[in-house]
Amino acid sequence: MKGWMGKVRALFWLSILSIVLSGCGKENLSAFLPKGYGAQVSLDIIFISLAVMVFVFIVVMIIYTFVLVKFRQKKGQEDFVPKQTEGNKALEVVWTVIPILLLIIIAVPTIAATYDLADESDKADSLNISVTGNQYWWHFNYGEEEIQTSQDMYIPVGEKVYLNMMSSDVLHSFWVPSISGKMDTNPENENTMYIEALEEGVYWGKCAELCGPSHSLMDFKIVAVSPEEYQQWVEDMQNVDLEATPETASAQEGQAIFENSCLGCHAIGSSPTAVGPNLTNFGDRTKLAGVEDLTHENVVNWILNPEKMKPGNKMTGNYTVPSEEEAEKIADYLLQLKPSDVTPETASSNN
Amino acid sequence: MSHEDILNPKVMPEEPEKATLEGKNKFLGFWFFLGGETVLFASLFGTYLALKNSNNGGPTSEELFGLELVFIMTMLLLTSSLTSVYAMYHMKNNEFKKMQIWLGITVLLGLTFLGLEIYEFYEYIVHDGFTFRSSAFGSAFYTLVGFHGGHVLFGLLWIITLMARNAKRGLNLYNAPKFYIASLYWHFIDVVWVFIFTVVYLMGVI
Amino acid sequence: MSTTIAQNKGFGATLWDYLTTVDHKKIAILYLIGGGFFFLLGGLEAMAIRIQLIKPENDFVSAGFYNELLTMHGTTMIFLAAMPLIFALLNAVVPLQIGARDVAFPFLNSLGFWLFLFGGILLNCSWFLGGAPDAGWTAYAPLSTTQPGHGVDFYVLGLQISGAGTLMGGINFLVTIVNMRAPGMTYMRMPLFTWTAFVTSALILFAFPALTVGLFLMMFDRLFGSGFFDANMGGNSVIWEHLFWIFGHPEVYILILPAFGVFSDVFSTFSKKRLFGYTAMVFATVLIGFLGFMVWAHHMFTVGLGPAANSIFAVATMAIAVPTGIKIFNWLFTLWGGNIKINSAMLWSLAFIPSFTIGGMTGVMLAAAAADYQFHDTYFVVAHFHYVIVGGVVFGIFAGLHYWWPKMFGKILDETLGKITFWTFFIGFHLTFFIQHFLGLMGMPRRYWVYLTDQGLNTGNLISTIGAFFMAIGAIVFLYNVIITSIKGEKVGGDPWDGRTLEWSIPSPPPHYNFKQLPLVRGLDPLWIEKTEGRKGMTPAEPVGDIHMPNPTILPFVMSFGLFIAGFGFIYQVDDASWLSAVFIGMGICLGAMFVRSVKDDHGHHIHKEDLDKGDGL
Amino acid sequence: MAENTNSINTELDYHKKKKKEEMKQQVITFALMIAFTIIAFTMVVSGLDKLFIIPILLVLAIVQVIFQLYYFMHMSHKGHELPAVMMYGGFAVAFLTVLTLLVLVWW
Ligand code: HEA
Ligand code: HEA
Ligand code: HEC
Ligand code: CUA
Ligand SMILES: [Cu+2]
Repeated sequence: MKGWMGKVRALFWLSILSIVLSGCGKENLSAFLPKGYGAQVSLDIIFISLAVMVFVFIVVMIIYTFVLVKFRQKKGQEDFVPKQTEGNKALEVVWTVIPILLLIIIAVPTIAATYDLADESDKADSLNISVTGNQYWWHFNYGEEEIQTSQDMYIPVGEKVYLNMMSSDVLHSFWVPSISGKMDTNPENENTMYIEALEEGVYWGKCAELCGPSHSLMDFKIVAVSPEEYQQWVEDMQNVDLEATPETASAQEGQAIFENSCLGCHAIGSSPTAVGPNLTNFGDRTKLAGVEDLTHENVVNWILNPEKMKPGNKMTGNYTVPSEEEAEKIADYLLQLKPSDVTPETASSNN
Repeated sequence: MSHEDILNPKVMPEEPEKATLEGKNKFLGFWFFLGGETVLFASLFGTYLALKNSNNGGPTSEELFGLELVFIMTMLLLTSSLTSVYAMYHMKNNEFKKMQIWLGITVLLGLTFLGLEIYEFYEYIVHDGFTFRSSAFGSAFYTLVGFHGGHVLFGLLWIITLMARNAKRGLNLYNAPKFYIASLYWHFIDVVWVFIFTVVYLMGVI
Repeated sequence: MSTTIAQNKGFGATLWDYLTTVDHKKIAILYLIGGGFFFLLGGLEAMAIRIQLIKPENDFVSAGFYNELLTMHGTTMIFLAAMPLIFALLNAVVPLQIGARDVAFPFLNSLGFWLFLFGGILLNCSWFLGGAPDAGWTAYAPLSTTQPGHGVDFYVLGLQISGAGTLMGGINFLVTIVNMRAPGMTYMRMPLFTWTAFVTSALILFAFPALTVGLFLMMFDRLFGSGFFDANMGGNSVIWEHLFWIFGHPEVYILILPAFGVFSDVFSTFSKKRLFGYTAMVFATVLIGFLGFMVWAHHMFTVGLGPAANSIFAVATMAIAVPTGIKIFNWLFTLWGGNIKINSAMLWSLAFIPSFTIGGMTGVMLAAAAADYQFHDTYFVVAHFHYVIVGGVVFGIFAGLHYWWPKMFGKILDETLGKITFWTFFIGFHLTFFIQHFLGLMGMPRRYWVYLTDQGLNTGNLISTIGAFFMAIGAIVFLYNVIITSIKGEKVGGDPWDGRTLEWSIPSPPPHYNFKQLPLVRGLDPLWIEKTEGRKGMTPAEPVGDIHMPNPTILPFVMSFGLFIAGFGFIYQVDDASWLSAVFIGMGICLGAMFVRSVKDDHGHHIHKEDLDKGDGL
Repeated sequence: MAENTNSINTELDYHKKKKKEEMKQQVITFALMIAFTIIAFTMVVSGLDKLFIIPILLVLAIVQVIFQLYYFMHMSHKGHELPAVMMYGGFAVAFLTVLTLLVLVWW
């Protein structure tokens, strides 16, 4: 008996230890460290239900341990025949009624929270962003502001932002664990969800519905900045000068190549083209294609062979691959697309 | 019970379809199967109802459906239900010939029904250009009605096989359950049709 | 005709015997072999998954291949391993427990097995023919309907064929339990395993047709150009989700209920007590089955059904905790005051209680819709369902196999090896899956081919993979145990455990006809009643007489084989219309065999009472 | 022996009569079903209000199905308890299925 429990206990501590070692996960990614209203609400429900569960589990384990210690067959008693009890009405009522009560304790706040998180009463007065899930990237359309971006979504902190979500191909699911729970993007119905960041920061988002080979690489970010900075960003984005010529010669050449062979899919500015990500503020991206570091080398590698970074992506095979030189130039051009001073750094440095 | 008793019973019992254990098992098993079929058709009906307005620019149910043909088809199928009841009545009275005759009429009615259904589909496809691939509505329509049609076809083949196989040797305790459950199946097909003509056709034109 | 005699025949004759058998005990063995094989295969796929996830950004397998692995792991484990292994136990035990000589539909029973096997083989052929399905075991449209290649086609047709087999098996057990019970075996005297078999079969009857329809629609979309799930044609992909889960949720109770039945019988036998609260247990089983049909949308909380639907389904889901709790406590109080003997079968059963309780409780946490927005499609869900499936179903299968092995094969599995299997598997199981609860909330969605470095997910995944290796060792030791026992194990009598129910009143392995004379049942735990009154066996309810048995037949095998061929035809006719000939040939074989079956009378045969007396004493 | 045949005969007569009566009932049922069908079709042709017709159509369909099950398929007879349970089980699942597919698919 001792050994038995000992093993279980060792297991338990091993698990606890490893959790402590890794903390509660990475800041701005983990649902354990909520930085948004939805995540907060969900975590509260998680803790309420967890508390009830721990209580029930302890009760079960106490009876279980007692029974096993007390009634285990003793030496020489192999033939002992215990009393054949049929049941016990009172006990049975107890373990029917108490769980019902416990479930009510969970159910009531659950329903309240479910309705709370689906509230759309102030949708018309709030910032609305149309979110489109694509294999394997995210597109954000600020309809009223006439801004199109991809991969990084800028929002003002402390305000409700309504997301109207659709998919252009297969199912995806929009999930930023530290900001809010997830919501699927479907191809035929628009889903609405609101998010509200409580602190400035760059929050890591993930696609949570299997959508093909690069499902695990379909990351995106929410960049929550102060309302003033957000206004600034909006203005900068609205006033992007599409005619501006880049400073360096190589970037200028890059622009020419880009406009020749890439503009069919990638828009710069508020054009509605969205076959591929909008690259207006590409130079300010947190990551390349959602997951890779935004370095010159990586961008060149992407342009030359996107398949290597994201298997099955929809760019591969659908464009004329430039030479390495050309790619370098395009990278120069793309990386200097920095229309705004409000960047992910702004969000993280204010913290 | 020995083979002899089953194949050449001296007296036919009151409920020949349930006189043997095999018969009882078949009877019960088939009813359970019909319980499952209910869910099968419900899933098809649900899908149809969800997609019936998704005509994708193609013809709508109002434009397509005419009621005359459906009315005739309904009458045929309802009547075939009654004729199969007659057949079972005669089976219980151990009048094999009469049973065969009524089953024969049932089969004829069923065949006519099927013929009309094929004609209906043909009209939609050729004249209205409304096909399985036109729209989600088209897919759902042909799938639901086609599944029913497939059941009719299967039922007909089943009854015909039974009639032919046993034409010479008459009724016995071995084949009585088979006739009986075939008739249950036929009634169930009618049940499904009642919902089809109500939900698909009648509700489709109003 | 009994299995012992069969062993003395040549290999060819034995093979033919099994290909044509309609004996439920042999079909049980076939299911055991088939299900066991697919369990190892699914386990192998799981190991590949865990090895890929041992470290961040690993490239042990490619992204596309990973998706194939996880899809095939889930599909194989659920449809081709867990269900068939449960069918193995049902076939081996249920007719014996109700005092029947046979099942109601021996032919259908064998057809069900062959359909399962050929469906499973068809599905796995995809590995060698251009890639396995890769849209998850849930095959959500439109990913599944637009995936290039034939992988998902194999999924659709393989499951359609094996699903038909399962439906037949379900109807067979329903009718068997209703019509074939021995005299005196009333419903409320049936052992709980038989009760769970009954409810599980009813769930199969009502749940599988929804899957059948879903698979048909998906097949039409993929192979015949319809637009059910295609938004561009006005279709709606959510319909698939509903149809899948209308089937899928009852399916998980189809899996767990028989396991509950096993534990009920094992606990009662090895604590030498009758089951505590038998009536409540029966009632709870039925209630779980019933509620199981009203909760499916808890898999769809994030689909966007709206707060009203989410709340309703959340509360309905939570309600299932009540009957399940009733069961847990009744088991505990069956043990209470008993004379508890702990052997391998009992170890698995005892380990089930805490493991499944954890899994059930995370289930209730998932049911809280607002919390599920965080849990959904993360490793928390993976942890939940492995806790209930491995900690419930797999433990149940292991318990059942250890418990009934002597009945099926006449030999007891080696106890020492059994304990080694148990401890390695048990420890490995908790190591693998406990940590995954945290991984999920720390931001690891499921079905992820890689996770990134620096996201705090490395240690947890490493531990998880280590645990999986322990489980693999456990599984291998079990395999070794089976082999060594069949070579060296000692023969045991009909009642090695001091059993309580009817299956222990006949020899091990039972003769072809199970009961020489049908027993007279006088209460719950009929054999126990006779024992307490000083008798050694059951009192017969009839004089010795001729016994009627069904004839063996190859037709089920032929029919399934026909569908197998037609399956290939359906899949490849999109590429080349000449494959339609395979459809016609295959369907022709199948229908031809059906025709032979309906035209040729088959009255079975009799075993004469003079032949019965030849040495079948206990 | 003579007694025995006699009782069989009376029994047979009794059953014959019962079956005759049942047959009569079934013909009446059939007539009603035809009538219902005609009512349903004429109502639709007459172009009454949608909200008025649909519930009636559904009720008529359900009654017809009950007729089929209970009169034509004898579900009320002895020995049909379990078939009835299973059919109702099927209908319950069917109802939920149709309801959700109708209500929850487009929102
Ligand atoms: C054998 C299989 C099995 C079983 C038995 C269960 C049992 C339960 N499951 Fe689980 N579930 C799965 C297999 C199973 N599940 C699978 C495979 C999936 C994922 C599918 C996929 O997406 O791939 C899944 C997913 C799943 C989800 C969806 C998660 C998501 O995708 O977001 C939910 C949500 O509600 C859920 C809930 C439950 C509940 C409430 C139970 C209950 O039945 C549990 C009841 C038991 C207890 C609660 C413990 C004992 C009770 C007591 C001791 C009494 C007192 C208790 C209380 C008062 C709480 N399950
Ligand atoms: C009955 C159901 C069942 C069972 C028993 C298991 C058992 C296991 N499962 Fe599985 N699992 C599912 C059902 C099941 N699973 C389902 C439905 C999914 C979801 C799929 C989806 O998302 O679509 C899933 C998904 C799933 C994932 C998530 C994948 C992802 O989302 O990316 C993981 C990851 O750890 C996992 C691991 C395991 C492990 C380690 C075991 C272990 O318990 C396995 C133990 C067994 C063995 C290790 C066998 C050992 C034998 C050998 C190695 C010997 C082989 C040798 C010979 C052939 C001689 N499973
Ligand atoms: C067929 C349309 C198409 C063409 C043409 C195309 N791309 Fe792309 N591009 C995409 C898609 C789709 C993605 C998103 C890939 C992913 O993340 O899955 C993408 C992603 C990118 C990214 C990363 C975007 C980000 O937000 O991080 C860069 C950079 C890029 N493309 C550059 C180019 C360049 C340079 C060219 C021309 C040489 C080009 N693309 C041509 C479709 C296209
Ligand atoms: Cu998009 Cu996963
Ligand atoms: Cu579920």
